[in-house]
This record gives sequence, C-alpha cells and structure tokens, in this order.
Amino acid sequence: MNVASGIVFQVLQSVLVLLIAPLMLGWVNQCRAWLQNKSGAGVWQPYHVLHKLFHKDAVLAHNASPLFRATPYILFGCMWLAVGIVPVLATSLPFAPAADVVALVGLFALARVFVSLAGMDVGTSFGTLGARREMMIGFLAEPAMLMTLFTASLISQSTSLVTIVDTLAHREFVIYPSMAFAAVAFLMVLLAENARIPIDNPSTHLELTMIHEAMILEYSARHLALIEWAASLKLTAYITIGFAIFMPWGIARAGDWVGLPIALAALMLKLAAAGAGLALLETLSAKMRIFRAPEFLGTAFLLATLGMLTHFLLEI
Amino acid sequence: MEFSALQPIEAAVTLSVIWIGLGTIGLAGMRAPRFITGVVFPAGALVSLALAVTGLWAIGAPTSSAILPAGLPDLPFHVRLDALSGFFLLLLGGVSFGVSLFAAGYFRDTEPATLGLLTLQYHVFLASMAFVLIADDAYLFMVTWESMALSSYFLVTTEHHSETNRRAGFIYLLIAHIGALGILLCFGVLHGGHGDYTFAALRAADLKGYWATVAFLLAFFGFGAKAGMLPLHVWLPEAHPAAPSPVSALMSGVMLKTAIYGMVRVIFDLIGNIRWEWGLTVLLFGAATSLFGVLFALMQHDLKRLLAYHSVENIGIILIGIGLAMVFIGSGLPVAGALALIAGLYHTLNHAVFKGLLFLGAGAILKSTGLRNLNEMGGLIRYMPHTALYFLVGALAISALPPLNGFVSEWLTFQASLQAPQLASSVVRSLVPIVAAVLALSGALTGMCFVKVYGIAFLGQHRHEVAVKPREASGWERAGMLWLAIACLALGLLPVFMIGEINKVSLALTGTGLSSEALASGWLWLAPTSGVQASYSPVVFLLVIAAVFGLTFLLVRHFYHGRLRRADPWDCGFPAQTSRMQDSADAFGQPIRQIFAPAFLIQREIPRADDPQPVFTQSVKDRHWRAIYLPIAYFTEFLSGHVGKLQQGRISVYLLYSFVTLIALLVFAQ
Amino acid sequence: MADSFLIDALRSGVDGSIDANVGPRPSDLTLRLGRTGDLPAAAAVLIGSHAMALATVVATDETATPDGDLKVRYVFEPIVPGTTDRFVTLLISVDAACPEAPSLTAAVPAANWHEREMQDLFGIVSVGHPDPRALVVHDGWPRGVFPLRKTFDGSRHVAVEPADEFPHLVAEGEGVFEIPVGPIHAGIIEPGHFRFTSVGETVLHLDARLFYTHRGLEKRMEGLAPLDAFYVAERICGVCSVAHGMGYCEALEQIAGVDAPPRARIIRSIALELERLYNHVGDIGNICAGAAFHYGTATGAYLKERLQQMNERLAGNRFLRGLVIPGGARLDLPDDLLRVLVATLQDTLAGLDSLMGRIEANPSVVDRLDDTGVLKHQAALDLAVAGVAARASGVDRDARRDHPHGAFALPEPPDLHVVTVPKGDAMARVTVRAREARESIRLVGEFVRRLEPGPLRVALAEPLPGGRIGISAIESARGEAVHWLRTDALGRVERYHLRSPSYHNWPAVALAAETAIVPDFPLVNKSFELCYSCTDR
Amino acid sequence: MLRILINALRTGVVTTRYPAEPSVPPERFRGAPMLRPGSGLPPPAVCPTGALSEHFDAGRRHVALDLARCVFCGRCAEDPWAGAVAMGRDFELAARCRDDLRIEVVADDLTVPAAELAAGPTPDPNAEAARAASEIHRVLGRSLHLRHLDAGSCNACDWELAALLNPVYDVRRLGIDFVASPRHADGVVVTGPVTRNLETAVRRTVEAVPDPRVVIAVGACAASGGIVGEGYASAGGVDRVLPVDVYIPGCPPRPEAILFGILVALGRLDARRQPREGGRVGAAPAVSLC
Repeated sequence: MNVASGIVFQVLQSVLVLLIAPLMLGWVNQCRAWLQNKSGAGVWQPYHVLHKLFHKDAVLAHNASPLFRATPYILFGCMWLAVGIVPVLATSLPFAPAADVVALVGLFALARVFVSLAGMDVGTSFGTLGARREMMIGFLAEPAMLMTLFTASLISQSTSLVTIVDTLAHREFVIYPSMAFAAVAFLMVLLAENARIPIDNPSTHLELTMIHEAMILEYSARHLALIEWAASLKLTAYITIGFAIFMPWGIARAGDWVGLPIALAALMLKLAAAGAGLALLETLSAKMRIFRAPEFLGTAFLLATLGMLTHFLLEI
Repeated sequence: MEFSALQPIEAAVTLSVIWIGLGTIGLAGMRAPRFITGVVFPAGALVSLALAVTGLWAIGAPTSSAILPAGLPDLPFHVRLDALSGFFLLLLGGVSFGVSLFAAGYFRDTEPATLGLLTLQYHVFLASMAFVLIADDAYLFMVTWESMALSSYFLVTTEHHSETNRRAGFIYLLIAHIGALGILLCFGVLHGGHGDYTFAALRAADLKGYWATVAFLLAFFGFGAKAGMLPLHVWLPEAHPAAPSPVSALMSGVMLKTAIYGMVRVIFDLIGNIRWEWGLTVLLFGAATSLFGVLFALMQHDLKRLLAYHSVENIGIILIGIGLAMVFIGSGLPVAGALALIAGLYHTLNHAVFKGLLFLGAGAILKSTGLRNLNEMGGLIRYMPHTALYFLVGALAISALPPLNGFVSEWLTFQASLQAPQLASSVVRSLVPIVAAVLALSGALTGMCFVKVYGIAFLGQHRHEVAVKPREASGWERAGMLWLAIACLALGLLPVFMIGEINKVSLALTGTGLSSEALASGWLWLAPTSGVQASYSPVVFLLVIAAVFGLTFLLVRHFYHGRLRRADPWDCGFPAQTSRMQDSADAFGQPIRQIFAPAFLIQREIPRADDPQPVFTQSVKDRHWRAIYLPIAYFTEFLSGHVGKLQQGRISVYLLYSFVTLIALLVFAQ
Repeated sequence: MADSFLIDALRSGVDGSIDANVGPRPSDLTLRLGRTGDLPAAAAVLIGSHAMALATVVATDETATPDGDLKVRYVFEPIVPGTTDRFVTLLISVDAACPEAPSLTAAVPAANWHEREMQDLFGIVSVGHPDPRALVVHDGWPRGVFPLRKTFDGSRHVAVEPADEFPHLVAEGEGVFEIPVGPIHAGIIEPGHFRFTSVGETVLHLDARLFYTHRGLEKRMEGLAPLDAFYVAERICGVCSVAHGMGYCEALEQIAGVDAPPRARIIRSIALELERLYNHVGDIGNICAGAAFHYGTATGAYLKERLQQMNERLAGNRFLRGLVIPGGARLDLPDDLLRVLVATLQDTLAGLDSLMGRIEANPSVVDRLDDTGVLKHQAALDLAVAGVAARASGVDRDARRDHPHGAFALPEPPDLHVVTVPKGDAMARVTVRAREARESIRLVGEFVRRLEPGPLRVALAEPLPGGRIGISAIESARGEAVHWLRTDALGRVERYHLRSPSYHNWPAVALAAETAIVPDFPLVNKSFELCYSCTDR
Repeated sequence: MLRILINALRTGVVTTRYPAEPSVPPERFRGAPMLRPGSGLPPPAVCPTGALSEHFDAGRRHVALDLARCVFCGRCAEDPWAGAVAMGRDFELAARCRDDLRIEVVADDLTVPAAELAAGPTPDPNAEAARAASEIHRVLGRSLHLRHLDAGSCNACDWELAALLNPVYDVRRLGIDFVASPRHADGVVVTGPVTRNLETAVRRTVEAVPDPRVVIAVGACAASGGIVGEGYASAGGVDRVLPVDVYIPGCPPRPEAILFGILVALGRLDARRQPREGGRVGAAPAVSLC
C-alpha cells in the first residue's frame, strides 16, 4: 500500500469523522424533534453547544482528583482513536493494524472504566450510582459486542476490520444467516452502549433514572464539551463499525482515489438513514426498567452466540 | 571465562541456597530488626533479580541438569533447568524481587520475634518454590512441594492468635495435601512400577490404555487443588487474605503458578501425546473457574478476599489457554496449540505481576489505614497518591484493558479460540467460542469489579473516620510496587519480546512454535498468526491517545482559556452531604447479585416499609461449601468416630501421613 | 335520629362531658370534649363504628378571646358513599400555658402531619406522637416562636440560621448507603427532599421532607378583608387555582349567608372540570415522560397546551384564574366561546383516546407502569388518601358526590360516574385519570346544555358577619380539598386553613415508593402527581 | 407502533414562529394594565398585592403601578374604575431593571403629557453591566442551557416553563434548553418569592453554575414577592437574595412572555420600554441595561 496515500486517507478520515460526529448527533435530535411535531433546534446546534461550553469557565468540585480532570481528554483520545481505526471511507489506514475488533472493544472498555471512575471521584450519590449502572450495562454489552464481531470475523477468517471490509465489501453479495443474528445483536448493543432508549434516556431530567448523565453531572465547560464530543464520536464509531461489518458497500479500496467521493456520498446516506432510524426507535418505545436491561443485553449476547453457532453448523 | 563454564542450573541452585542462608541469618539476627528489614530482605530481592536473569538466560540456553550431593542414600536429588523451568524461574524471580523490596518496608513494625521466624519461612518458601521448578525427580519434587506448602502454611498463620487465620491455615493445608496425594499417585501411575523416579524415566514410560487418562486426571486435580481451581478453590480466599500482604502477593502471584508449572510439566512433558478430550476437560473447568471466581469477587467487600477470588478467576483464564492448547495439539493443530499455550503462559506471567502489585497495594492500604473493608475506605488517592497510581496500573491490567499486559494475554487467548474453525469435530468447534464468550464475560466483570474497588477505595470521600490521616507508603514499599507497575507496562507495551521467549518454551516443550510470518512482523506489531488475520500494537495505541490528549489540551488552552473555579460538589442544594451518600461495595455488587442470584447462597433481611428503625442484613456464601465440603466434613466426622486415633486434626499428623506414603511408595519402587 | 345516636355512642365511649351543637353548617355537628384526654376514644368511635375519616385538623389561637385558650378542631367526614353531606367536628380546648394535646396518630395515621404542623406553627405538643420531628419550619428556626400564634408578627422576615443536620430516618446495616435527592430537582419540578436508603437499586427506606415552599399564606391572609384574601386563596396553587378559589368562595358564601346564582354555579363547575381535564391530560403526558416514552410526552403536552390556550380565551388566564369570584362568577361564558369550548373538547377527546390507545398498545410502556408503586387499599383508607390516588386503590370517594358543590349542589344535580380501579399501581392511576378526563368532557357538555341565562353574581354584605365559620370541600384535580374559614369580629379573615388532597397523599407516596426500585421513583411520584405548593402553603 | 409514526407524521410540526412573528393573545387576556391619567384612578387599597401606590407631589396625586408586583387579577379595571384603568393585551413586559417596570401617571392633571413625567429614577447606562450583557450575548447567544429553580412558587410559573418545551413553543428551536445539572447550565430561571426554607438551596444552586451566567426571575413572586410579599417564610423576591438580570412580570407570565424575557436576557431582543398609549413610560432600549 502506498504509504503517502495511506497517511492522507488516515488524516482525511480522522478529521472528517471528528467534524461530522456532532452533526450526526444534531441530525438524530432533529429527527426526534420532527417525530414529536416540534420544529427542532436544527442540525448545527451541537456545534453551538460545544463552542459555548469551550468558552465557559470550568467549575470543579473541591475534592476532585487529577483523574477527574484527565478523564475527558482520555475519553476523547480513546474515541478519536476508535474512529481513526474503523474503515469509514477507505480501507487503507496506517492506524488500522494498531487494533483489531477485539482491541477496539477493549478501547471502548477503557473509556468506560475511566468515565465511571471519574463519576465516582467526587463522591456524590449520583456519580457512584451512575458508575454502577454504567458498569452493569457495560459488562453485559461488552461480551455481546465481542461475540457479534467474532461472528463477523469468522466469515472473513480475520478480526482485523480492514480485512473484514475488504472480504465482505468486494465480493458477490451473499446473505449469511449468522450475520443476520449478529446484526440484530449489534443493534441492541449499539443502543445500550450509547445510552439510548430503551436502556437509557439521553434527554432525561431525573437524576434517579440516569445512567450516563449521572456520571457527568459534575462536569462543566470544556471538560463537558470534550465528553459530549466524545459521546457523539462514540455513537458515530459504533454506527460506522456497524456499516463496516454489515453494509460495507461503497467503502473505497486501498489508495482508490476515484472511489473516495462515492465512499463519502455512501457514508453520508448511510449515516442519515441510521440517524433517522435511531430517532424513530427512540420515539416508538419507552425506556425499560433498569433490571430489564440485563435481559435485553442477555438476549443480544445469546443472539450473537447463536449467530456464531449457526456459522459453525451451517456455513462451514 | 570462569563464568562461561557456569551452567544456568548451577546458578539457580546456588541462588536458592543463598535464599535459605538469608533466611537463617534472619532467624539468627532477630535481635536486630533494622538489619533484617534493611539488609536481609533487600539482599533477598537482589537474589530474586539474579534468579530472574538466570531464568531468562536458561530459556535461551540449552537444557542443563545436575545431580545434587544431597538426598537419601542412593536416592540423589536430580535437578534440571530447561526453557519451561527457566520461564517460571523468571516469573518467580521477577515477582519476588518487587515483593521482597516491599517487604523490606512492610515488616518494619513487626515485633522482632515474629520477624525472625517470618524471615526464615519467607525465604525458605521462596527457595522451595525455586526447587520445585528445577526438580527433576518425583522425590525432590514432592519434598520441595511439601516444604513449600509447609512454609507457606506457617506464613499464613503468622497472626496465629486469630481464630479465622488458624482455620484458614487448616483448610489450606488439608486441601493442599489432598492435592499432594493426587500428584503422588500420578507419579506412581507414570512410574508404572519399573525404572526410577527421575522425570527422565517417567517421561520414557509409555502408558497403555486408560492409564494415561488416569494419570492426567490425577495430575489435573492434584495441581488444580493447589492452583485453586473450581471446586477445590475454597481454601484460597481463606488462606491468601490471612497471610501478611507480601506473602499473599507471593502465594497468589507465584505459588499458584508452581501448580500451573507442575500441570504443564506433567501433562505436556511427562505424559506426552495429549488427547483433545483432556483439553476439553481443562477448558471447561477453566471457564467455570474464571466465571465463578469473578462473580464471587464482585460479592466481596474485604479487599484481600476480593483479590484472592480474582486469583481463582485468573487461574481459570490460564487453564482456558492451556486447555485450548491441549485441544489443538490433541487434534493435530500444533501451531494453533502453540499460540494457545503461549497465551496461557503469558497470562501466567501477567497475572503473577499484576496480582502481586495489587496485593502489595492492598498491603499498603492495610498498613496505613488498618482497613480491609472497602465499605470503610474512600478518598485514599488524596492521601497516598503514589500507591493510588500503582494500584490503578494494576487494576487496569487485571481488567484486561489495553494497552496493559492483562489485555495482551486475553487477546492472545481470543485469537487462539478463533482458530477453532480448523477443528474437525463440530461439537468442539462450537464449544470453543462459547468458552471464549465466558472469557469475555468474566473479563468485563473484572472491569466492573475493579471500578468498584478503585472507585470505592481510592476515590470519593473518606468513609472511615480515622484518627490519623492515612500515610503514603514508605520508600521500600513504593519501590516494590513501582517495579511491578513498570513490569505491567513493559509486558503490555512490548509483548513481542516476551512472546518470543515463550515461543522458545513452546518449541522446547511441544516442538512447534508460532508461524514464521507471525514472528516476522516486527517489535511494534503483535500479529500471532499473520498481519492480515489480526494485529495489535499497544505502542501506537498509547501514543495516539497520549498525542490526542496533549493536542486537545493545548488547543483548548490556545483557542479558548483555562479558567477554573473550585466549588462544592453539586448536592441538589442540600448542604449536608456525608460520606455515607456514595455507593458501598455491596451496593456496587447488587446488580450482579440480582442477575446471577442462582450462583450464590444469599441470606438477607429487608426491613418492612413502616419499620421505625429499619435494619438491613445480608450474607452471600459459596455454594460449594454446602454442596461438597460439608458432606465430606460430616463423612470424615463419621469416620473419625472409628479411626479417631488417626484423626488428630493436627497438621504434623497430616504431614506425617503424606511423607509416610511417599517413602512407602519409593521403598516399594526399589 | 342519626345525630342523637352518634352523640350517645360518643358519650358512652368517653369519660368526660360532651356538649354537642349543630354547625358550622346546618347538616354538621360540633362536639366539644370536656377532657382533651377523651380525644382518641372519641376519634375511635367516629372512625370505627361510624365509618368516618379525618377530613382536616384546624388549630386556632383564641388567647385574645374570653376563652384565652388554643382550640383544635378535628373534622371528620363519612366515607361510605351515599351518606349525607356532613362534617363532624371534635373540638378540644388546649391550655395556652402548657399547650398539650393527646396524639391521634397511633389510632388515626392520617393525623400524623396535622399534629406535627400544629406543633411547629402553634406550639401545641401532641403527646405520644411517634415521629415528633419538625415538619413545616426548617433549619435554624428560633425555638419557642410559633408563626400562627396571634402575637407573632408574620410580616417580618426570619433570617436563616446555620443548623445541625435534620435527623432523617434511614436504614442501617453493612453496605447500606443513602441517596439524597432535592430540594432542587433536575427537572422542572417543585422542591422537596427525598432521602433513600438502599443497597444498590432496591429502596430499603424513603424519608421525604417537604414544606420547602411554605410561604406562610395562611398567616398572610389573616386580617385581610375576605374579598382581598380571595386573591391569595386563588394563588395558593397554580394548577388548583379554580378549586381553591372556589372552595374559599363557598366557605365565604356560607359565612355571608348567600348562594351563588345557578348560572354562576354551572360556570364554576365548568371551570372546575376544565381544570381537572388539563391536569389529567398533562399528567398522563408527564407519566409518559417518567417512562421516557417521547411520543406520549409530546402528545400529552400538546393536548394540554391546546386546553390551556382555550382557558386563556375563556378566562384571560391559562390557569383559569379570574373566572371565579366570591358571590358568583366574574366572567360570563357567551355562546361563541361556548362553541369554541365544545369544539376543543371534541378533538381533545379524540386526541386523548388515540394517546391512551398508543399507551395501552405499547408493551414497553405498560411494562413500566404495571405493578409500579402499588398503594394497598387498606393503606389508602388508613391515610385518608384522596382523589385519583384513592380511587386507583379502589376507595370510592369523590367530593363532587359526597359534598356537592358548584353545579352538583343544584336542585337536580347531573349524574356523576365515579371511576374506581382496584389495582393501586401506576397503570391504575393512569387509567383512572383517562376515564375521569372523558367523564369531565361529558360533564362539561352537559353543563353547557343546562346553562340558563341569569345573574352572574350576588353582592356580599360589607362588612361580613363576624365570628362565623365556613367549611367547604371541593374535588380538585388531585382530590378533595377542605377549606375552613372564620371571620373575626370585624368581618375580616381571622383564620383560614386549607387541607389539600396532596397533604394526605404524600405519606402514601413514600409508602408506595418502597415497593419500587430507585430509578422507578420518579415514575411513581409522577403517577401520584401531587402539588407541593398546596401541601406546604 | 406504526400508528404512532402515522399519527406523528399526520399531525406535522405544530411549533409557533414567535418571536419571528408576533403573537396576539385572545381578547380576554389580561396583560399590562393601562392607566389613563385622570381623577378616576383607583386607590392603592384596591390592589391585593400593593402594586398600586400613590403619593402627592406639589399637591398633585401621582399614581404608580409596579408591574413586578401586579398579579394581573384585573380588579383595578373593574367597576367603578373601568374607565380609568384598562387591562392591555401587552405581555412582553420583561425588563432588566425593577424600575423599568414602574408606570407612574399624574392622576389629576391632563395638560402634561404623561410620557415626560417618567418620574421613576432614570437608569444610568451602566458600562459594566453593558459589557457583561454583551459577553453573555457573545458566549451564550446561540446556546443557552437553563436550570429551573423553584424558590417557592405556586407551580403555575413552573408549568409555564415546562410548557416552553412542549411541541407548540419548543424553545430548543432557539437554542434554549433546560438541563439537569447546574454545572451544565448557563443560568437559572427562578420562580417563587424565595421561601425561607429554600434560601440556602437557591444560593448554592446559583453558586454551582459556571460563569458567565444569567439569573432570570419569572413571575410576580420572583420579581417582587407578588401575592406572597415579604413575611416570616418569604424573602419577597429573588433580588433580595441575589442579583437578577431580567424580571419577567406575570401571574404566571404566558410561555411567550417567558420566552421574550429569556431572549432579552440574552440580548437577542431589547426590552420594549418605549412609551405606549395610556402613559406606559420607561427607559429606551439603549439605556435599558442596569
């Protein structure tokens, strides 16, 4: 692979995803507003919010430790690395070999552990409560995620996303039953991991029901901005992972400059569709009881494992 | 020139003897505690370092063996140092270096009499472990095995005035000897009644029919008992916390690994021609062990007990690796087998390092606050920042988070399990991924558990009103933890080197190593099979995150500002916030209690709604006690009615039994 | 007759003397107990053998009068549907020098807060109270200062003093921790402090501390001309403006001895039903918010908004303030507005039906509501729970029927269907709200049809007769509110007391919450949807 | 499920375009009272909240109405004063300064145009405040996150704040939102007179909000104590406890009035204080910062 073009692709993708992540969030919120008969804040609102937050003076609890201050940056770093690894536009990414899907899951776990620790740092009841729930969701979502990715990796005999995309994207279209299972499981994990309904309610105003929000109640100004941005990056990362595995069409091959615009267009279309779908899901269903969440994610886990078994029993 | 003549084995023996010497010096010099803590332990640490170097050297060097001028008449001790022993010596030396440094600071306030004995037992313990690793005949192996058990027993019961500690010690020794008997019988079977008891002979002996399987089962459960494998784990959470923290670190970090060593030595080396059914057995027991271990760890609020249960879990993960190796080798896939074996051994090393570190951290906390109960800790990061940092490294490592070492070995295990499609039998093929799922689950649960530990012990507000502010650990102690923390980082960031070494072990042991392309990929990229299939680069990982960290920090400062105001934590406008308003350890475990309720034996009393003084009590117990051990206990009681003469319940007697059996077998063999 | 029977029963029940006389209303009865010690026994007779419940407790400071004592009136009302509209008052006199009264709480749980409030505001110690912590006055309130005593000057501001922590009732045990929530909540909610003790998610105990919004309105009204005081009564609570304003008016009209003309009565009832309607519809939407069901939230809010916009057209105020006035109705409802009204209610009905359909058809929502925050039937009776909460636990009470007011006091009252559901969980409360909203729409339609031309208001005598008592009970959106008003010699307000439905329902919330898990509490709370402001006053 | 989607799409977007398009309240709506100079003006005793006051200056009766106190009950516009006072339909009454909410007319002299008799202390344009306001406009102009703070209101104002989030008003479209934690907020909207039991909480909450921040007093109680006034349990207005940036009169103010006030606080709209029919007098926009 031509190194120069690789680096160009890498930089291009990292910057692009970094910039469109808030737009993604804005789009989801806009769709949700429309479905609630509201005119909505417009897709650019997240940028305004970030801009404002960076401008504000941070407020920090007296007993906040360095870990608390470092976490937003670590979080941001993890998520940016994640979107740098997932082949979004093209498969020629110098960073891609740094982490295969397993390492990717590990990366998300790292981020989750740090944000939970930060939630417990100040020692308020909501922070600890949020950390507990977050870890509860996390420890269930993580294996489910791994199983989904394994199923995908079994078909291409590789856990490296680039290889997966290359094998799946550029071969004649085949429907694998195992992938169907995996796709459903992945969707469930996506909802859980990104604190969306039915697991968590991103727009809740009730401390007692919060999961993700509760951990970041103490954050303000630039720290909050980074966390919000990281959250939108995470959402985008998950959605693009989903694309890479389940609908990799349009992603350009290594160093394929002509494919780039097509890839970009395809990406935008896919993201728009995904955002609208997410908003629709969130409008249709209510948040489930906290102890239904294990059932929900347990189902995801079983579906994924089932997918893997079907692969072994039917597809080999 | 003189040195070049020196064989690794000689170095190893010498160093172990020096250890014993140091121990006796310690006993002699118990009048001068400063001397013991200031000189003896550091010296022991240096010996450890030397031993580690020897081990590393031995992995590369050709196998060297010797016959000791000691032992019974015409039953000399054979010792041998091959790559496998070398690897474990490296582990022993590397971990005990940090632990001895820590001990130098930790034991400063122990009263002289205890200290003297403790020093002796401590170093004898180390030496006997070293000998276990280099023993080359069943006789020496058993003797050192027993002395290892005995010395560690005395260490466990150092605070012998506490009833629980004595009970812990008793259970420990009991199960240790059930295990020892298993091992003994295994040697007996391998010996098959002819030849002598050198491993060479045992290796040569070919077993017909089911005898091989019998030998395997005996070895598996014999060593499993020592390793704390389900369902023989119950002694572990009792014994390890009871010991002084450095000793806990050694027991969890190193002693369990001698059991792994024995298992690998006997199954891969002595028995040979492995069957995949055996592998499956190991695999399933490993999976069960890891899951149960972590579930029970989540229920604990005693920090050291919690860590002990995590040892159970990690032994499970190691067994998964070894089991996978056996499955692959047994079904004629040596390369995949090598990968799995390397994963298992690498995790053995990693667990030794980070578990040692965590136990030392727990020791530091215990020393400065006198607390083991998480529900009373909190906010320690503000009093002991260094310890907090080292403990964080250990916690991230054990939670299998990149870019630290725990993740590497789990990653390798996953990669190994993804070789499953090559397997012939579709049943095994689909069982392996399920085990991988269990591994993933227990990995995630570990993460949760250590968020609980770290968040509750080090973060938040201090729950326990201590008279004096908790003090930061002393220099020696910090040095010990720092060493192990660095080891965690090094093993995590540059796994390729160590994997290269372990690859040699696998080559020496099974005759196959990793594929050539896997080794070709360079120090930066870890690609166990091939770059196309899977790759991972911790360094890039760390660098990118660090770079983004720094960059964002600077950019935010540059384009905006760094203004900051300190204020009270947000309290819903309700000023009277107390430290009682944060999750307790039990609260943090509650979701798990709820979800995995069947796994536990829970008794709880929930107050009525209209209760004026509501009180809540609950206890979570290990089912195995009721299921397995109590029946046995009743049975033994019933027996003891008849053979009361034998059943004195005194340790010496049990030792006597096992030695008698040993001697008897040997004599019978002559 | 019934009265003599009741009085005999009481006389046989207690040791001391009882002198009985009729009042405050002709159908009512006031029994003055010779010995304060007889109170529990007397209460036991009323509650036990005569199936009555505590309606309200009113203390008055009469040290200035010849009696020179403090008086406490324990007002009871029958709870058996179909019995006559009446209040039975047990009156005891408390010595101002050592103000002590026996505690009823053990026998009558509903008396709990009343007695604690008395203790804070009048300094009347209720002897033997199980939980004598301060209720109304918070941190650093000066000792021995009782705001509702006549000698206390209510107009001066009492500074906040630093205080040691309030003794919250919490559970103990290994690993038990506390979750403090409030007084400032994350949502747009009124202030209250909730102290959960829990291990993880299950609620071991809940201790609620309210009266953060205590504004001293009862004191504020004392000494005002009754017509001025009306504007305060109307503003005790936003979403109960009509109910409270109307309750005050009815009490006042009793004192003045006038009756509001029929047209005014019907207009008042229309206003009351409209208030119920927008409350119930809005609450259903809010419960959806509690379950994070966005469609339901948005739809409920939209329906409520349309109703409030209509309120603004009818009354010039989105909360229907200024429609009711002592002596009748202030604004008439001309036909064009009535047409608007009927039309709006028609599509509200359609919208409500569709919303309820979506909720009941959505398993994820139903699953949240079923078995959440169950309030047992017996508990509802013991605590004298009122309104929706009571009817959702199968208690058949409705002041519109039990104490007819507004249009229901007309010669031939419209028939009223009282909705009850036995289950007592959040879903039951939603169902009750939905059905009552439909019932309200039906009633408004009927009222509009019955609306005859006629006078809107009658003049009240100036000044009003002194020393008289008026009592009224109004079925507000949240249940029965009891107003108690007395004028002084100059015809000014001497004492006004409002016992809002929320006042009796709050303890029930705490009880119901302990059957739920922590993250479900907001849902439980919303399903009761109580006012803090009419509780705290 | 599908039905929900269909319903949602059939209903369509129902959000108003206020403030882009003006909103006309229904004719019964009781907005700012309009005092016609003349002898017919009611005596202060008429007003239940004491918003009306009178003083004699050089033998002339000055009648003043404090919109911050007014609860818009309309009692002063009933007979027999219906001629002298009329309830206007103007609801955009938010002001940065308490004094801007004072309407004063001379009761018994019609020769002098009322506008010039703006006796109330003419607010001096405060440079500091102006800069603060401009910074607020710069930083918070396009995204304002508010924290609601109930300081003892009767919950009418709270409901109106909640209504701002409903599909009809949907303040999010203007970049305004309500958030869970004061740490995330750029300002607080306070309702209620600040009861004694909440004073500490109010102080702590505002303290917890990062700078720059705005404090908006919504409703008569918050602006002045309103019907509650000052008493043993009430401080009688937010500005008794902490500085207020914008006062929004009303009992309760309608959602659009609150919206207007918030936009004034942001400097996205100017407080409309130019003289109106009936002698509503006040400072011009330029000097409305104080």
